[in-house]
Amino acid sequence: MSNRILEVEDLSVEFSTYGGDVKAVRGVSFGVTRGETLAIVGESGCGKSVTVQAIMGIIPMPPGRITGGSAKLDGNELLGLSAKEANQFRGIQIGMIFQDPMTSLNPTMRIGDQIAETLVVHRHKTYAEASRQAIDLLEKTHIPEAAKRVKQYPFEFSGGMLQRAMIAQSLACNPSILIADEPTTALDVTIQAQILELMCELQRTENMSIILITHDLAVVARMANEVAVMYAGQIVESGSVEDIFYESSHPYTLGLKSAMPSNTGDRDKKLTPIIGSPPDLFPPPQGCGYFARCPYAMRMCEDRQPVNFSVQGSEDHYARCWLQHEAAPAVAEVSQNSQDQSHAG
Amino acid sequence: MLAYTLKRLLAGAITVWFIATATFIAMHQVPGDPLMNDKAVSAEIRKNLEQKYGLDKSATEQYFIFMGNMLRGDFGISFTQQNRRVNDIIRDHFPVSATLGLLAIFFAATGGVLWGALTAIYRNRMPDIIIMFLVILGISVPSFVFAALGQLLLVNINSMLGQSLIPVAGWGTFAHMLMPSLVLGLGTMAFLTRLMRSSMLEVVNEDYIKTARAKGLSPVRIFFRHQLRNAILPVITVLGPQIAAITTGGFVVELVFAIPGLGRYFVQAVQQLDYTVIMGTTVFYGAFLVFMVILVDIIYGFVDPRVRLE
Amino acid sequence: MKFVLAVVLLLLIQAANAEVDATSVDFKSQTITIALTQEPPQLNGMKATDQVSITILGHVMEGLVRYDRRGNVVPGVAERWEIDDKSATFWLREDARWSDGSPVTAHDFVFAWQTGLAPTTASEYAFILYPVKNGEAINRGEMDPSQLGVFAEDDRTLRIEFARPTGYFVKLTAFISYFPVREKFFKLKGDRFAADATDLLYNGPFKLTEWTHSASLKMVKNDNYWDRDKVHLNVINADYITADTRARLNLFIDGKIVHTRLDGETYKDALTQRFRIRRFSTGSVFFLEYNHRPERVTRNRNLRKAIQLAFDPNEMVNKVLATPGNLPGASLFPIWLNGVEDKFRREYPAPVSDVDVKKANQYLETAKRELNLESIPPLVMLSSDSPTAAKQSEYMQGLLKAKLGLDIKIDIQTFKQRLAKMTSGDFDMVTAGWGPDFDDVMTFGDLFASWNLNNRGRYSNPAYDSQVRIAMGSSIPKIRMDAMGELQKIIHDDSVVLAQYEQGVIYLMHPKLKGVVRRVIGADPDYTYARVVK
Amino acid sequence: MTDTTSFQPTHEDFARVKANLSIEQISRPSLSYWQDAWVRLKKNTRATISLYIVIALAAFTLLGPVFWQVDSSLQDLNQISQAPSLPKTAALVGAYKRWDGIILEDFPVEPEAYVESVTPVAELRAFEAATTQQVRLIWNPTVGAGGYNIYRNQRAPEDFNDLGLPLGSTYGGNEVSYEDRLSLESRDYYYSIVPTDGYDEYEVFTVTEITPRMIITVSDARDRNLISAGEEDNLGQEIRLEFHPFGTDYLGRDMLARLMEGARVSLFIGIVAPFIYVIFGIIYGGFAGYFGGRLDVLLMRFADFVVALPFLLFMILFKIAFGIGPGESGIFPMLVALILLLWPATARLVRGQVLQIREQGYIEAAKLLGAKPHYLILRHIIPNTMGVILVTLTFAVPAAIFTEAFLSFIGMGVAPPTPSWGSMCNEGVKTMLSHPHELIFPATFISVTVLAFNLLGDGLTEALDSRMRSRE
Repeated sequence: MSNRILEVEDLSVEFSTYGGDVKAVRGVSFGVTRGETLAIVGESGCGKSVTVQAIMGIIPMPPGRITGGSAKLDGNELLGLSAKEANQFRGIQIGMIFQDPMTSLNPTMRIGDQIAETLVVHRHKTYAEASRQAIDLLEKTHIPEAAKRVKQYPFEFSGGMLQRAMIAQSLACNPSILIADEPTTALDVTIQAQILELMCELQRTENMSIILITHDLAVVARMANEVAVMYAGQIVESGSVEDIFYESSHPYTLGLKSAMPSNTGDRDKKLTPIIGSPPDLFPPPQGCGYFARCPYAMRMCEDRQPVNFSVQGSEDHYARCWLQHEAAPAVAEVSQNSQDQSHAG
Repeated sequence: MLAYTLKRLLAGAITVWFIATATFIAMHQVPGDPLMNDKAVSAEIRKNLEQKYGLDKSATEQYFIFMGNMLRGDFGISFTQQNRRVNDIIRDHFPVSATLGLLAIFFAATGGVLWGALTAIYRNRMPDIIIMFLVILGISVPSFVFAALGQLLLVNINSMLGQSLIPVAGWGTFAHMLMPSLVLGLGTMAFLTRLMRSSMLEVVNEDYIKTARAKGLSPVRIFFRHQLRNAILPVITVLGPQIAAITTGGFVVELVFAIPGLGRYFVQAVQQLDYTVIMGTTVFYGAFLVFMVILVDIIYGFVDPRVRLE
Repeated sequence: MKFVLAVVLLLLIQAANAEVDATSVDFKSQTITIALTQEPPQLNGMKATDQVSITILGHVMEGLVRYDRRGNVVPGVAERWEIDDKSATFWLREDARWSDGSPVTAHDFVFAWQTGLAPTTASEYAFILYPVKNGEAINRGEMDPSQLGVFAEDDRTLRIEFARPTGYFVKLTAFISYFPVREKFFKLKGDRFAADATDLLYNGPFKLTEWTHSASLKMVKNDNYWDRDKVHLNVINADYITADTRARLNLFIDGKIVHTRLDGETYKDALTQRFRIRRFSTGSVFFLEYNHRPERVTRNRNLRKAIQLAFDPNEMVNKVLATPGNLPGASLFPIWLNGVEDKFRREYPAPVSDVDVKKANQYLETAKRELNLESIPPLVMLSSDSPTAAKQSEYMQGLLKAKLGLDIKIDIQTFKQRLAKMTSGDFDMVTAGWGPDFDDVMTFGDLFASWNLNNRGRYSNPAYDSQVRIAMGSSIPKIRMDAMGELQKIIHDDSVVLAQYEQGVIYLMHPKLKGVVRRVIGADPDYTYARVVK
Repeated sequence: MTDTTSFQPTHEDFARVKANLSIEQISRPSLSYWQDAWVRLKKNTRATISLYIVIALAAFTLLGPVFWQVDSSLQDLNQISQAPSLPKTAALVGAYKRWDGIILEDFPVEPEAYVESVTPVAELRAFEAATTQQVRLIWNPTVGAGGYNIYRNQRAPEDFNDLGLPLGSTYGGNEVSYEDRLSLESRDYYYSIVPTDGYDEYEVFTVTEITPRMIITVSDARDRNLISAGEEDNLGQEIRLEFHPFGTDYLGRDMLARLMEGARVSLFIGIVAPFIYVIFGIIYGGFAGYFGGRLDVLLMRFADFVVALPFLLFMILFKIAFGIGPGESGIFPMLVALILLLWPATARLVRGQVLQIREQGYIEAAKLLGAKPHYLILRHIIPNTMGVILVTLTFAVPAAIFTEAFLSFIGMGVAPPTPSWGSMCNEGVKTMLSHPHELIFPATFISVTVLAFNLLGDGLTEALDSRMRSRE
């Protein structure tokens, strides 16, 4: 497993609110392969961001609380570190970019200074040196007139440029992992493509791993090597991108797929939304979190947590669904509504 | 930038004119006679006094005469101190009030920012609770009580030390200024602390703070380089009016600590119905306030790059 | 950044001005430090009216005569004088000098008195010069100031013609309105005369060398003063200006000032500090003045009598004022006034009427009958905005309600508003006081004469007026005092005013400072003869 | 990874159930904005306590006088500036009788010749039983004296400079008595007599300790209904004086009653004034912000102008210009002045908020759906500015109370005998060392009120701020 640069085991995070504890992340495990991209997919509020923020140690505590699990970067534990210890990897080994570049940069600080700051702190450079390097970094992210741009403030940048600047900033110390938390959600489509292209390019040249958080399967298809589908604080299905798209084994993944517009030209295909909304996580559902929305729900799903089954004995394709139980009926036999014939029970 | 400043100054000038006119009207509506004194005077003497101060003319005439003189920067002669020009009074005493006020603002601002930041960091924990308790004590005790207590404290310190370390009252040296400006700044400090606290609490939850943490910056660095500067912005916006309020509102402190500031003249003039001093100080303070607000706005433009002065 | 620089600069300037903090007394240099209650509004003797100005002028100027430590008249600029019913002559001493070294001449007095009476000067104290012939007419603008009955026979002889016999004229010349002014200097300074330390010439024991407005004044021994050997102090620093008694006591405790007055509260702290507390009568009388205008119910004598019989000045002095030194009010004439040979009040004891609530209510009933009223409407008591005045008004309000069932509406007004209301007669009662301007019963006696502008209640009684005229028309003490004795009786019988108390104060004085004189009239406290002992 | 545990599902377990979306659980209670705010407020202990304090203050003000029926302006000159204590008793005595004192006929008024020193007076003693009505002292004359100074201290004098209060003097070596009536209390007094030569003192003195007995005259007792008709003749009997649980002030008025009445003034000014000017500010600011454009510029210029008026000066000018009639408390002019001068701050704040909200998507959406301006303002804009408004309101309360206190300090507050906490504080500062209760009570009330409103304001901010809510 030495090609796994990051190994997350059984991570759990809770938030205490005045209504009670919210179990936002419930025993999440995954690994990131060196030089490859892991995509974490799921709809809003399923715990994707909380998972990576917990790894980075930047969830607000209180009210947040990591209640269990481990995250090992090259074998070194990341969870439960002091701020000082955590700063030995944050920004150096793991860089992170956020969903909304407009609010994620300090509005009262020059772009160049914000990029340079990382170098000054971690690489002990002078501000002059760091600033020069910041220009290089901006150029690397294809920002024109970088020398002029470093002196500008965030409000003078467009959204796409800001995200490039964010990327430049996170790359400053050549991290081995880049966590991108919905990096394109706030951008318009053409810019999205550019940013994704940039990330792919940088991954190649810098030989980084990427954890890409998104709710957009199209982005997943384009970028990811491996995929983890999250629902209600759990990973419900994980596997290679091919496994997920062509061997979808969890009804939720199926649902996501059918809700995704296809660009293959099948104009007759109807888009089917997943009916309902995810369950509240306080208290978390007794059984399968997807039970209420699942078209294949079985009696046991209501009050029994599904086990993480290996899909057809695969080593890296798992699904957390009772349908994977050897005794379960095949989905196709009972399905009356399924429009997608590509999956197999 | 220049155009903006000029535009603001012009608007300010109109405001000052408004103030002058409103004060003039209000003052003349106030019952009572500025020329009356303890000893009654004969009708003849009275007539002479009225002539001397131009009170024999109609109110409209008086208004235009006053406005004309004001444009030339002349506020006339005081009614109570008959051989002092109002200009001299302002020139002699305003610097004292200003020094006291600026020092008070300095204490208030540094204290307010510091305590406010601390309470935000230790939100709902012991330091927060203690500081906020003190802050509320600070805003809930009238300034005249603080002034009296502050002075008493000095007396006790001095008598304990057996020498007069810090002057109990008076004006002149830096030591004289410490206690009065502290007392004067206390209320504002409390106010700024609260403002800073809530502003800081907002900043703490901003995305760019998350970014900074993800960048691996130390909490100290995040505090000074990212949180403080952004949180201080709302504090700066209120500073302008606060400076003016403190500089003009030092009456109680000036009285208790025997400080020759303009605040005493201001209140006395109102009580004594000293027309010229009332007009002079009001217009001057009004202009000062307007100027301070403009100044702070300009400074704000420097501190917050997003604000463009147009 | 400029802003910060400006702050720093201001602080530096202030710091540079720093003086070495000294203690309140210094034996070696014979220096003392005092606090003033307010900034002197004027140091022009012709126009000043307030106690602070009078005190400072009393140190830096000198009239024809002055008072000694025991309050007796002694030669000042004049070395001797003669006076009769028609005129007076003063011979000035040769060595009387202005602070610039030039001699003080008779012309300086003539100029000062003429200018003081000129209507253009608009002096409030002009009336005090009225005993000089034509003074009143000049002040009214009916005559030219040059026609004033005062003449410089030569540089050192001053002759005065009187408008009427004025036996106490010599005492008057110690007052600030009678101080000399050098014509040339006055005209040179114009509007600026007496506006600053350099805008005034001094002929008194001290001269003013520094005057930082609202902050401090400095008086230094005048080397040109003729009697300089009797002056021990070299410097009097007035470094503090505050009327706050608490602040002043704190300054005293801190050893910064030599003298402070105590009030009903601060004396308790002075006691715990074990300071020696002293007592002094200011010579002022405080009373409740009634409105005698026809439309007012207070015009009714029986109503006033009812209030008089319900009021116990002892209670006011002992429980409300509650500081030692105040005396229960019994008369308009305070006890310190001199009579024919002894004190006036010993020769003409004030009529007393003990508190008698029952009788008071009988008077009240009579009053209601006379006024044809079911009940007395609420009475308006005009009061100043000082805390003591408010306290006294509240006490009177409570008292009259409890004893007579009278409703009182207190009307607290700021200084000018109160004066305006007093003048226009917009009150039923007003708390007032009167301090002496000169050392004669007349300073109180003519207060309620029908022509006196300070008679704000417009009391008008031919009997009263005629007694005042008798006293004014004579210089024979017995005749004058008899007339004043009659006045005292009229005031009591007619209950013209309700005398409340004669003011006394308690104060602290630095134990090493000896010879400070407290005065009822003129500079008070008077440091002229004071000295610092070891 | 596959943990099948011991669980063996049966065929039953695999039975398909129809997804029933209606059973979707709502585990978080659904609350309206205000309900939710209320729940949050109740969760905040400090804010809840503050709320109770505010309610208690209201009860103190409104219901207090029902239970404590004491006239706040009634003066009890037998009990001036009393600290809080249990009820006191006093002996019943007859009316005060004038005493002419003792002047010896066989002793010279002035010494025949000046002497360097004299012996202290002998046999200084009380002439009759000392009471709080009067202490009458007599002593034996000393040869060479031309008069005597009488001093009184509250502890034994240490030396000649520590004799205490100079009560008075007698002028004559034969005047050997003095009557002290100066605010006597039932406590130990040390009287000293110093002989003088008529002007200056000889540095010798005689001390005696006297403790006056607390008394009340029959007429006073009758006036205050402390005795019934039959008891009048029982001179000397101990009767109970009026009870002042919070002590009395400088005219012997009941502090508790004054605090209650003062609360009415202070809270009236403190609540009504902000309430009115905040409402006015909302309307003004909402109007300006909603319609914007030139109207906005014009309205805001005017607000700027009012802000620039020197507050204190205009406050005083207004008060004088309104002309408080005699006997009026002056609350109303103060109220009007406060309202006229303080509204712009709220107006500016509300305008800023409205400008922000106006740009929000939901307003756009509502407009597209054909909502009329008044509907928009009432349904969408005002509720969303409510948080800021409430917070402003709670901060405005102490500000108004203070303004009143400050005006009292410079003698321009409410007219006596109407008390206010501010004016009581102002009186209390003067006596803070000798009678601290006169400062501590009103100051505590102000502090507690301000504290309560501040914490309540904090609680409301947190409860109403939707942004803070989303973070939890």
